[in-house]
Amino acid sequence: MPTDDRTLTREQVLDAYRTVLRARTLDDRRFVLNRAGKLAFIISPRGHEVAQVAAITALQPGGDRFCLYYRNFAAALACGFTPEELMLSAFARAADPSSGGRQTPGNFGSRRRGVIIGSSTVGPQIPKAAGIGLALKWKAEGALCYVSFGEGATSQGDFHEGLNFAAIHRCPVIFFCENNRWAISVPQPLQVAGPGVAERAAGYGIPGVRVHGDDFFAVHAAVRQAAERARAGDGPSLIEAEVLRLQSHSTDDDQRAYRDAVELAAEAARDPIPRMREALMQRGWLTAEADASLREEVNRDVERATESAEAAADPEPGSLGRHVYADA
Amino acid sequence: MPTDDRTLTREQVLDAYRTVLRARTLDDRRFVLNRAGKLAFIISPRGHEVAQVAAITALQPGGDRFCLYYRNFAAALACGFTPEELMLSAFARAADPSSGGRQTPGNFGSRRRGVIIGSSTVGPQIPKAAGIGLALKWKAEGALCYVSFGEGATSQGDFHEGLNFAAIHRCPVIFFCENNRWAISVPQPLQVAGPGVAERAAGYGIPGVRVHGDDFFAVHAAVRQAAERARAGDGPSLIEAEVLRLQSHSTDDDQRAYRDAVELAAEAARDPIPRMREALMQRGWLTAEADASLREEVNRDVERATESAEAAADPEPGSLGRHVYADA
Amino acid sequence: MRMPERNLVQAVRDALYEEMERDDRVCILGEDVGRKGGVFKATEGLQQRFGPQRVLDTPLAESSIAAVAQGLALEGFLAVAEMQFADYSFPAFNQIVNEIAKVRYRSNGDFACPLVIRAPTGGGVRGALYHSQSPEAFYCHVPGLKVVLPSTPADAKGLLKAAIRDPDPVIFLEPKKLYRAERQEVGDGEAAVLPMGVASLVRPGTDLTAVTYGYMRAVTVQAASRLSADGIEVEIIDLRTLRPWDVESCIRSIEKTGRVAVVYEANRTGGFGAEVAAELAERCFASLDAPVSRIASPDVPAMPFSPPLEHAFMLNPDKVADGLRRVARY
Amino acid sequence: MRMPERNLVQAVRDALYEEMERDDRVCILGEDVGRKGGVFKATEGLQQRFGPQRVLDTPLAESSIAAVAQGLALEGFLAVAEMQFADYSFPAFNQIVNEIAKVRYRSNGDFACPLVIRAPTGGGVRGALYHSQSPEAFYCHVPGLKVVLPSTPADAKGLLKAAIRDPDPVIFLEPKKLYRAERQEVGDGEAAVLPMGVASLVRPGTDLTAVTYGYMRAVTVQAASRLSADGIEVEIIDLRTLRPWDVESCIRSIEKTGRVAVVYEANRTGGFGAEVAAELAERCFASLDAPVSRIASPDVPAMPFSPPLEHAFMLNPDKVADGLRRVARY
Ligand SMILES: Cc1ncc(C[n+]2csc(CCOP(=O)(O)OP(=O)(O)O)c2C)c(N)n1
Ligand SMILES: Cc1ncc(C[n+]2csc(CCOP(=O)(O)OP(=O)(O)O)c2C)c(N)n1
Ligand SMILES: [Mg+2]
Ligand SMILES: [Mg+2]
Repeated sequence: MPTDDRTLTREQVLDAYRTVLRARTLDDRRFVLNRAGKLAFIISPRGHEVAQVAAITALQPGGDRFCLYYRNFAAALACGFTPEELMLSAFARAADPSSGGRQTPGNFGSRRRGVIIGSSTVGPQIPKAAGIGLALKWKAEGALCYVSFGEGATSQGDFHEGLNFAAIHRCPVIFFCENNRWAISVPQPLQVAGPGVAERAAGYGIPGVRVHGDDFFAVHAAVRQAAERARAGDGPSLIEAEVLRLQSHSTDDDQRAYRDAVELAAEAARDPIPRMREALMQRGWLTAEADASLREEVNRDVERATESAEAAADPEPGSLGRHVYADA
Repeated sequence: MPTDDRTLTREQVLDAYRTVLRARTLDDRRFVLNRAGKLAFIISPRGHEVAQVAAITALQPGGDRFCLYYRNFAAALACGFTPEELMLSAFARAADPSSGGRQTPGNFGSRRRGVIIGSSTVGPQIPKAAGIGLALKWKAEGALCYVSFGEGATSQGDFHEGLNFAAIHRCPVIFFCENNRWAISVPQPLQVAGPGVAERAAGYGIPGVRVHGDDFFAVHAAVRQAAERARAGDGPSLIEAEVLRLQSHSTDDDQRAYRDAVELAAEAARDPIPRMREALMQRGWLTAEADASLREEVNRDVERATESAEAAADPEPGSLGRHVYADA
Repeated sequence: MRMPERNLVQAVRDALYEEMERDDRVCILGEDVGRKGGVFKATEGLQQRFGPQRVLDTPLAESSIAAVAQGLALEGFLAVAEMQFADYSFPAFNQIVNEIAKVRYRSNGDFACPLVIRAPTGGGVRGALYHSQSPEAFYCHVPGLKVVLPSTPADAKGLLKAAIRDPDPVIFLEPKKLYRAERQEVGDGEAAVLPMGVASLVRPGTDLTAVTYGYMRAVTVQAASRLSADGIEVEIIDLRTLRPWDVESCIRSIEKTGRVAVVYEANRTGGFGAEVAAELAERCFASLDAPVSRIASPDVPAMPFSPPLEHAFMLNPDKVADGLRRVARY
Repeated sequence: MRMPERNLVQAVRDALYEEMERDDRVCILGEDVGRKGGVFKATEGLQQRFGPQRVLDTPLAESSIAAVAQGLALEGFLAVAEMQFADYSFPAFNQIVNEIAKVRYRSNGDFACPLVIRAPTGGGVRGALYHSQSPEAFYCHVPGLKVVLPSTPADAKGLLKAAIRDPDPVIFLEPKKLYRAERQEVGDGEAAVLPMGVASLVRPGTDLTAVTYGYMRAVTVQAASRLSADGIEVEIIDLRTLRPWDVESCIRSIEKTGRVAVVYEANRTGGFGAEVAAELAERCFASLDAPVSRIASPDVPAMPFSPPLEHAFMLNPDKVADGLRRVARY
């Protein structure tokens, strides 16, 4: 697996870096709002951002389909959600494009962007993506379906059924596992029998690769190759990105209760964002000044997004019964 | 994989051969009764008998646990069900030891024999066996749980969940897949992505082996090795026995409608029972005369079993509501 | 011009055939639906006609069948997924209840999930505990789903066509006991389509209303003839669609008869008949001369294989007639 | 001697603790039940006390959680399996309905399957569509299962202890909104065990009976005080056990009051309240001065996240009081 990727331009990478920063800044802001009692519930992507954005950058938002999961806050930005839109979900406002405030934030959906509405349930998106992949194969327009999930989700029967179906029918699907080694409090050894998630692929006769999730270029290359296979009609791939969960599972959880303090401190020191910045600087694509001004710009965006989302209207109580059925 | 097994005595093998003949003779008899309108529904083990009996012969009926599936007619005999008992199920008589005539025949259960009552549903016994295996591990009495299923069942999410759980907790379980390459009318390529069932094992970090299901000694050796591993605390194994489905799926099916006539004829010529007989004769363990008198004995057994089962009483209508709950 | 005579399973097949001819987004998936044409022959010949893409044999995995159907729906196809038996829809329960039923609601109307899940339901064919269950109540409790359970060839055809055209997910349960029961002239094309949510008046009567559906329709009709011999005329309403169900037609009938029994094949406790009975008891309170009565199967897991036990379990014209008489004589 | 004050989730934990102390066949399994002690802390400290074998963190796979619990039961252990939310019990639906519930029946009594499946249920904690569902009606329709849904710390403790000792599988639903709602003195040991299938009289009254359970008990109590201010005295019955349910206590109350409303948090259509209403309407026909009324949540998939929508969805004392008044004034 190469750690660089010649297909990427400087602009693309800087754009991705901006998205990563936006995700982090928005997330930090959400925690401030949470502590202030203004936001009820957050699932943080902290530690996953680089892998998520690297993966989406290898695909075609608006053309491809994306079945995201609740931790895909950074991926959602990469798919085209704006900071303001994500803040609208956080505040459960009527204008939340995913669900109009009906679902907890993290269940992303936007028809025009190809982001398929998810649920909070762990796993069901995996065979659903196989079905979407089948449809895309029939349509033969070169689109593929990307589906992401944690390593905990791989324990569900639906993981197996989805991979088996997609592999049999060579559906253009990328199964992207963000393995942070924890499913809430359950560590990988109690979750995933055997060597790891990537090794499950061979049983289905499909490629399975493991990448360092903090290496933007490695993740991007793995997804790009899987995308090429998918678009060439060679079927699905399984990618396991090793990432860190730098926050507790959610704002309802405190991982210090079940994780080792030394390990937590060691992981905190391995934040993938500084690593990405360094890689860009080494390439001469980013200077300290450019980074600083980018961060300022991102801060301003986030500020604006927060203000306008906070000021936005709540759903009308009378809309409760709408969209249960088409006619309602 | 050795094709012989030094741990087997001549008596054991001849006993197994008698069981195989009993299964076949009983099954033939069931079809006669079915055509006469006396039996409603049959799932035939034809083609699977040798593999089933070889597997059970490597285990401890009465000590180990057995989660059988509906095609395990020969396995049930090997577990200690008598011909008469199986005929009692076929006729749905009150004295059917599995369910008192409540379930279709083929759902075997007998607490004292360690045969865990199954259902007609494809797949759920697989994770259940993991749970039984966990209990047996806790009890530490050296017992293991054997669970069998067709290759079609491997598509269920429950297959994956069961293997994952058993592998994580090193449960003493033998997962035994009888791969006849058909699930009713669906052939293996539309059922099992990738090279085969045995190859799924590696993803869970457990041994996976494929054996010729018509080779009594090979199947026996594979199961014996898996049993040794299980009893030694080394966890589960997955065995894929390649077998032939020499009958239609059930008496509700006619496989000539969807299978190639040439292939069917070729398979019919590969009946595993003559092959087992030849292997015994080659070893000098069986003569033509001994074979003939064994068959006569089996025929008499089957005759007696059929008569007494047919004459046995039906369940009382008033017993319909019993055993819904403990108190009823 | 005489219309062709069809039994219920043929009518199902015809509906699939016609809808696939009409709209090439319609496709079929499930276990054994292809070359074999389904274990009950509901999809016979369709793969030969429409090819293995539009009539797809899936792996033996109901959760993925529902999930794939949903994926197809999200991409604009109209999938008709078969569950080989309604008893085997339970591995797909999460996909149906948490995913399919809630797509439209949870996306605030941005996505829809039009698809049909067909499954043979009910007992009486010696299918025993795992080929006889009547699970309609589970699906009727799920906002976002529609549930259809027809009892005649023409209703099956007309409602399946409607279900395929419906913008929302429909659970379509087919009483397997009726698959080959009786033939009936069945129309085709647009004229055959029936509206969902409209009950049918099976038999007019003055003394008592029986609300029923599925196989129990036929049983209730037989029971009603027995009561007729005693001078009691039963009005029989076949709901056909269970969610939404046609409460107004039932109320109109009860306002006339003053008495009602709900006859259903499922286990009594918590069955869909409880919903019907509760609603009618409330809405018809002032018209009722007798309590709303439920005539249903006993609360044992499902129908046993043994004929005497099967008989003991299953409602038949005698048992239903007894139940109806009790209501009439209250 | 004063008994300790406990909230509902502490009472659940105490019941588990005591039963594990009493009988070493009792064990716990589920997602995050070990080191973390469960997402609601219902198993807090139990792994430390009883070790990782008896308090086992499972993979994230509900079907296998139910299946493993069943395997343990078949081998003589008494497993208490946790589904992290009742909404997430659906992947296990096949194991629960087709396997666990039918073990005893299908083996003609040769095997039994005593186990408990615990799950937090219901809404009101901003859990949105997938952490707020009230799926009790699904399980109440399944012969072979028992279903408990307590509403006070003492009931939770007493009934969980009974469920663990019960020879049959029990679905034990805990209203998460009440986990930390109020504290109550709760006894321990044998004296704390409560019988299943017996309702409790929450409030005596003369004018109207309200049959309820779970979180709605508290809401109904508040509603009843409002009616009391108008001189209408509501008798409140908390069913506590839904299958079997205590129909006799309800009938006795209605014979006195002549009026009844069933108050439940689940979606109205096909909810367990339909069973209660249908049965009471039939059995109490002669005593009723008003129709049996159902006061339930609207038929939308589940409670939305947005506070105004959550409020619009959820029953509260005002809405329940309105409903009760309508029955009283009929
Ligand atoms: C079917 C189901 N069961 C349980 C849950 C509760 N739950 C939410 S997230 C989670 C852990 C998921 O872990 P993983 O898949 O590794 O993803 P991560 O959160 O680590 O990114 C659990 C148990 C759920 N949402 N759905
Ligand atoms: C959950 C479920 N779905 C569908 C069925 C219907 N069915 C019974 S057997 C069978 C095929 C099983 O094939 P396989 O597992 O290969 O076993 P084989 O019959 O070939 O021995 C099917 C689809 C079922 N019993 N259970
Ligand atoms: Mg994880
Ligand atoms: Mg097979």
